[in-house]
Amino acid sequence: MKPKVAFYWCASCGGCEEAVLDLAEDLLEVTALVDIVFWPVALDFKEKDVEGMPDGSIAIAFINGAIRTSDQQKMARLLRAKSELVVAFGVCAQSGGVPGLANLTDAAGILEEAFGDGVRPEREYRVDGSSVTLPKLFDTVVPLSAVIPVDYYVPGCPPTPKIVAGALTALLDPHPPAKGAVLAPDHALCEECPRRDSRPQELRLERFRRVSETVLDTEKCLLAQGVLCLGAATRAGCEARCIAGNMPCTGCFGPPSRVRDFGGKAIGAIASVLGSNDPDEVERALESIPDPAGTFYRYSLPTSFLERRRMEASNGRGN
Amino acid sequence: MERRLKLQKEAEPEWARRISEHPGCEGVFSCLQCGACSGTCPLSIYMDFGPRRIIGLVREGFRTTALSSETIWLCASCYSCAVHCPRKIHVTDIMYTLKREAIEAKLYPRRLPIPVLAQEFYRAVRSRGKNPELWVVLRMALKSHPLILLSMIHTGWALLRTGRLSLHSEHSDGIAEIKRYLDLREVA
Amino acid sequence: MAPYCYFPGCSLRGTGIAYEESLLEVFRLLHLPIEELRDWNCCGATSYMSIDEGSACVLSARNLALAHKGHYRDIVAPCSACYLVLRKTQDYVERYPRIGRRVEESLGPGRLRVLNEVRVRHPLEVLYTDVGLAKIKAHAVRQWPGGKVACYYGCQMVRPYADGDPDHNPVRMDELMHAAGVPTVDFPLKTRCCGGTLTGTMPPVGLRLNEILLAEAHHRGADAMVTVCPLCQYNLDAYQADLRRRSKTFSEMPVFFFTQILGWALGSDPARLGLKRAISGRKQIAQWFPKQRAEVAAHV
Amino acid sequence: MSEMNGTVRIGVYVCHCGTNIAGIVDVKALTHYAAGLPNVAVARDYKYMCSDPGQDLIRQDIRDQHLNRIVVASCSPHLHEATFRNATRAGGLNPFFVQMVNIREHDSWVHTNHAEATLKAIDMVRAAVRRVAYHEALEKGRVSIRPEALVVGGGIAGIHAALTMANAGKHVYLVEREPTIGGHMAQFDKTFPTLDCSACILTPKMSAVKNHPNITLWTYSDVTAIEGYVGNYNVTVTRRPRYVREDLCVGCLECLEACVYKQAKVPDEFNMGLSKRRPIYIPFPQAVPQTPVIDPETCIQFKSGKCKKTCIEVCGDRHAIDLYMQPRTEHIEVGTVVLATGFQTYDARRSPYYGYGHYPNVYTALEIERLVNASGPTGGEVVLRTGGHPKSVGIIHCVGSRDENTNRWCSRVCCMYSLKLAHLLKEHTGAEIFNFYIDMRTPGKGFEEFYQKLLSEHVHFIRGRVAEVTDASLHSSEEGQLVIRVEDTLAGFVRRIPVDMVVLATGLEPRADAQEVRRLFNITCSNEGFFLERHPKLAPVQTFTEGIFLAGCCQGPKDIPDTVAQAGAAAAEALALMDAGYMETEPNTAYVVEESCSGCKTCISVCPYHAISFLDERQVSAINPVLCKGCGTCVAACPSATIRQHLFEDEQIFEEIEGILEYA
Amino acid sequence: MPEEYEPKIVAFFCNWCTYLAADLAGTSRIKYAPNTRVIRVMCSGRVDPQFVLDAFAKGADGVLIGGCHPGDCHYQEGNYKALRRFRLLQRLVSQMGIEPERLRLEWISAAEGDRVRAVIDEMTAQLKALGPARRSHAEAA
Repeated sequence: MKPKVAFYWCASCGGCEEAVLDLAEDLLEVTALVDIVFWPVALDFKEKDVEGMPDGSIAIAFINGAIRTSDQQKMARLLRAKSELVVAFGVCAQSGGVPGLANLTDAAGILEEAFGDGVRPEREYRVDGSSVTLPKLFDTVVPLSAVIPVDYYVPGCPPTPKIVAGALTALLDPHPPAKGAVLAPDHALCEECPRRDSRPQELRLERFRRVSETVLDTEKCLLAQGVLCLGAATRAGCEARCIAGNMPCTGCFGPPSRVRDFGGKAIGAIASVLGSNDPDEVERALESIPDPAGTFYRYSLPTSFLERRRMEASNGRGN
Repeated sequence: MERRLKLQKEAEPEWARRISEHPGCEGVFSCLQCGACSGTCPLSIYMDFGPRRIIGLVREGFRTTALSSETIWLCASCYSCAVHCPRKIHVTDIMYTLKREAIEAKLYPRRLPIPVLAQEFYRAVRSRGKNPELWVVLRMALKSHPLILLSMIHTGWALLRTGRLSLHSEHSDGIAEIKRYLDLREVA
Repeated sequence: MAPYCYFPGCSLRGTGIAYEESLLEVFRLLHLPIEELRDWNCCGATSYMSIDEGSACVLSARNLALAHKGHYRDIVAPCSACYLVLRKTQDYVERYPRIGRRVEESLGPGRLRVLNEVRVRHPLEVLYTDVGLAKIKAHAVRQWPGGKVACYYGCQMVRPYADGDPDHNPVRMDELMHAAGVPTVDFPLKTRCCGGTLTGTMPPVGLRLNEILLAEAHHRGADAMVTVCPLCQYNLDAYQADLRRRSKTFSEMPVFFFTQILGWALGSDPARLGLKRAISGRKQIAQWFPKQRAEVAAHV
Repeated sequence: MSEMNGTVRIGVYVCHCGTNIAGIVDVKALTHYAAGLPNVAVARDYKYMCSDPGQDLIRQDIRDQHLNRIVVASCSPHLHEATFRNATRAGGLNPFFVQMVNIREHDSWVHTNHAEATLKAIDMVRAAVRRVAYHEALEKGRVSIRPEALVVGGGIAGIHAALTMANAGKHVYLVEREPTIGGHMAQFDKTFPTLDCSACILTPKMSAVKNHPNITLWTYSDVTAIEGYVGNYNVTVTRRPRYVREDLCVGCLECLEACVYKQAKVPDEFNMGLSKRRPIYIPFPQAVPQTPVIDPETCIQFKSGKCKKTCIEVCGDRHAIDLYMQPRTEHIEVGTVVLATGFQTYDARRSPYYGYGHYPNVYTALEIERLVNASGPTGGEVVLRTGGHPKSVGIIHCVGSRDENTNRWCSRVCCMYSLKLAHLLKEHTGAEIFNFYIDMRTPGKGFEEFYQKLLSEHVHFIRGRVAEVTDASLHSSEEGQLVIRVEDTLAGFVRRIPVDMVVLATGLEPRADAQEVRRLFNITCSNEGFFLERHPKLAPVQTFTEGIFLAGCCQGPKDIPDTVAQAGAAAAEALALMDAGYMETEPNTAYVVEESCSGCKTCISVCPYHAISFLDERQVSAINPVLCKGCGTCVAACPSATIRQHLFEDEQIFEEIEGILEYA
Repeated sequence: MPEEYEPKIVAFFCNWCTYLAADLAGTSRIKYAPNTRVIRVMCSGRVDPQFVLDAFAKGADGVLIGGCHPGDCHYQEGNYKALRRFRLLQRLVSQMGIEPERLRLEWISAAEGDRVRAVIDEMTAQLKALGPARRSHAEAA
């Protein structure tokens, strides 16, 4: 009988679900191969259905999105129990993703930001006898691997069809990759960037430009054009799709395995291409990076060394 | 005949250390004993020790000898020593510090008018906020060497004649406030 | 421009009254606005330092604080002792926390920093830098009737807080004199101490110090001495009679405040310069500055 | 790549360094702690780890305990890393499996609290233990050393260093900024304490330089650029035009006589302005080379173009005088460099109270050297600037030395040369001589004896720093003389001593351009501004830049014997390098893990040595290990952590960081 | 016993200037606060921002980077690279709620033993005033 597969989303935008659908007709091949037993977005299954399944009865659970609520934590644990393999699907599950930027503030900060003086959601609400409760919103967003053991990672925001297909075939292969592997190439994006050759050997920038600020050469290396492109620090595998759209790489595939802290490494690299030795000019150049944390940890704040803004410092309003 | 011998028990190294902690006295222990201070001092030729030997006495801790010396009182604070010292020692400040210690310890030479003047000046300013030159000098003289007055007669008269001696003594309007300020004891 | 704040100090209200008269006259002639510090008190001077350093600094600090309260940028202290003590206070409240605390105790918390917001100036330095030699030259309308002068700077104005003028060999007074058309002699003892209060406390010593200065000036061919400090002027001026009595060869000479000479050169009525307050060399003065209003010579 | 390969067995060795470390750090507790750390097979403490028995401990344990990693907690690696690497090699283990922990310079010597110092040592050892686990076997690199040497500065130091290396068969380029070599020594009359004639002992060496087949002498020249690295320096020398061609001039000096200036008008630099020279001149009779120089500042032809050019006339068909001579740049390649750029004397005008420049009869010591010199401006007759011979002379020591207001250091030579000048002046004039000193410093062979000799010559020695020199007399007996006011600190009173001549024993200080030179050669200066040696005791002539050595007063005040000794030492160190023909280099070079390089080229522009090139065919960066100096900047810059550095691998440093912060 | 809070400072000193300055401080027996732990790197340019972040993550209260004075770098320009990374890092860490005083870059030449003391003592005092840089997460996860 066909192996059972489950899909679930935690703190994510739904893009990853789209990515699955993006497989288009390939999806049919997939469904031919596997038996989807749980997929809240597409099919009508309930939590209790999963609870009913025997442990380990699901072959693979693809979980996307980061963990930021007690409910997501609970579901992740549930699926872990029922599944043979758990795959962190997409960069949010892998390293926190954009939702992870919430770590620049905390739960209180988020609610304040969202509701201000307006009506705040109540944790518990009673309707005729029974009560509805909202899951707890954590102060800190964490990656899937922080709440359950994860077997494989599929990077990307979202994972590209090629990556997804590749991942599936790899997993269904009799000889699957080693546990803990990131199912994408282990070198930086420049390697597969069509504009690599246009990157000059001598590069000394005065400042960084936003794509909106200039008319960009569609052939030339974006960094060489002063656009802060993180391709050199980011794992390959996306076929440089953003670059093709004349947009710089923002690092959604995360770093290669050798790098421990994406932002740290990227800062080391990006600072090196600044031209000036004069402290003030350097300051001015850096003003063109108004939000370092958001720039260098756009997808990986929760898995960075610092993980979040110091609680001691965040006064409930973040920064 | 004077017997010149110092027993080490007479030395007070602790005192030396304490002095070195006073503002401007941090340099005492770096002194080279080169004599630039005494050499440049216009008054050292009238002093019993001279600045160099005073510093020598201080850092060896011979408190009484240093404090009862006339040297510290003859210092007119012209700062010549301070700018010449190859170790940038604020010799003048050291003299001030010793003067204060001498007054507190009542070790200053009794018949010497200078400390008396200092104290008279001090009193006058405390009570008036200003220095009524005439009165301060008179009291100084009476309390030390009344004979000095004789030597002053000419000058005094000359000053009066030229209207340079105000007999009435002005005082600051803010004297109350000044008193309040000054009555606060110095914080160590 | 903001008016200068005038800090007379005790001497300019007594023995050094001529200094005040001539100083204010010079400022008037040069259109330099100057106001007396209201409710000022004694700077503490050297004597006070000898009894209680902390309080001595408090005394000066009070004056500085008052000046700051009056929104003055510069406080002008003609008396070298006042000048020194004010500068020293500014220096020490910062350098030595212990003194800083003592002063803060009196002035009240946070008042410390204001002390260094007013600049302590000596009139010599004001006239030299703010006015400048060129302007003095331009305004000097009178021929100098007297002979050569020896510029005597004394101690406390040049040491240890010399303001740009080299402490071993200051020249600004000489240059001002030249600008005013007054010849000077090379005077090696220009910064040698006059003995301060020693003339009063230890007459033999004090007199000797002044004798050396006056004799050297005379030996160098000077007919008068010029000073920047009331105490120096007093010492050099007031005891020449005694000195003459001590040595036959001693020859009397007038001792001016530099402002008296500048005032004259700038065309002031001699009567306004306190010249008649001189004790020594009255003969020369009488003959250099005859009673009737001197003829204003052609612009020199 | 460094991973923890196989089972790691670490030996930790804690050095007492006598009481230097053990006096503050609880070595027993430290050792006991280390023994408990993971992977640590053995931990010992010993009195002196650097001693042979200490090193034997390591050798023995490597064999007996099968250690494969060594941690030595002792002094700075700058001092003994080599020692313990050798010990490790001797034990049969690759020397790079050693990690040192600096618990002396960075701990016991700078802290007073035992508990805190011990805690710090514990943290540092823990870090090292974690780090060393990730060490790997490495081989030292080699760079070839060219056999040519550059010597900068033609004073006695440079001359001696150049001759020493040239005699050893190496080719030496000697570059001197002045028109002649000889430096300050050429200006001296006699040398202390032996009183032999300075010129007599110097000039033979000068001509030896000139005639030596292995020495290329470039005077009137400056080193304007230097690139490369030990063994392979590319040097650019700019030779200023002297307008007389060395290759054609025969040194007949007729041109000097022929100059339209019948009598000399220009102050003579060599004679400290005590005499005059012509626009065309040689600094002094024995100058090397014997080729005149034309000073365009004062030469009529250069100023107005309207000179009869009698010099060219008299030079005739030798055509040695070439008024159109241009600056020449020479490019040379050398393996080693000896810096002997010397010193300058303190400008006595900075001490106005001594009246130099104000009173004509106040002289500097160097002026006196010329004045008493037989070939000096007065032929050795001591004549005052105001005329006549001095009957009394005051020599003031420590002018611009031992003074916080000017130079803080002791210039070391002034006491002795003051004694020498005292002797010479007495000899020449029979004058009464007064020396004014703060402390008499005569440590050196025959120095104290010389002092004794002077005492017996009835020279006055007055202990006291002179307050002022003035012409203001207090008494008729002082009229017309310079009065020295000083406290005679031994007699205990102030004295006024009238003299006819005052000599200022000015101190030695770094040359005004020491900082630029330092930057040019990429070495360091001490706070005083003298060039900094690699180690004050153990590497006194080396610098922190391999292959660059120091000789003479550019490193600090010295007398002639010490200078020559140091020059010899510098030459020997340079020779050792050049004779070896190669030098082993730290294997701390960076390298690219090719398979994971994405070819982003970020690294290429950050390398100051152009050691990184981009291989177009393979589309990856590659690092030339010979050019790489191991700074690691590219490692930090590589965006994908593909460039790594031996000895400073990311893992090793992360381990160190986490080791420090791991609270045990 | 209630002992005073002692901040831990991880220091990255370049081999040629600051590390030697610290050695000099030692040989000159200059005394300073025992709160630093020095990690030797060949050049301040080797200091990977990851190192600094890791140090903070693992509980350092402060990180001090020491390099040669501008223009004096033994490797010509490494200290300038360090400067650029430091300035960017400075901006990042303050965004992460780490006070700028906790991350410091100092130029200290091999001759400036006393400057090592001055810097370390000053930084230690500042950190004591700031208090510990604990990184609590107040988390259920």
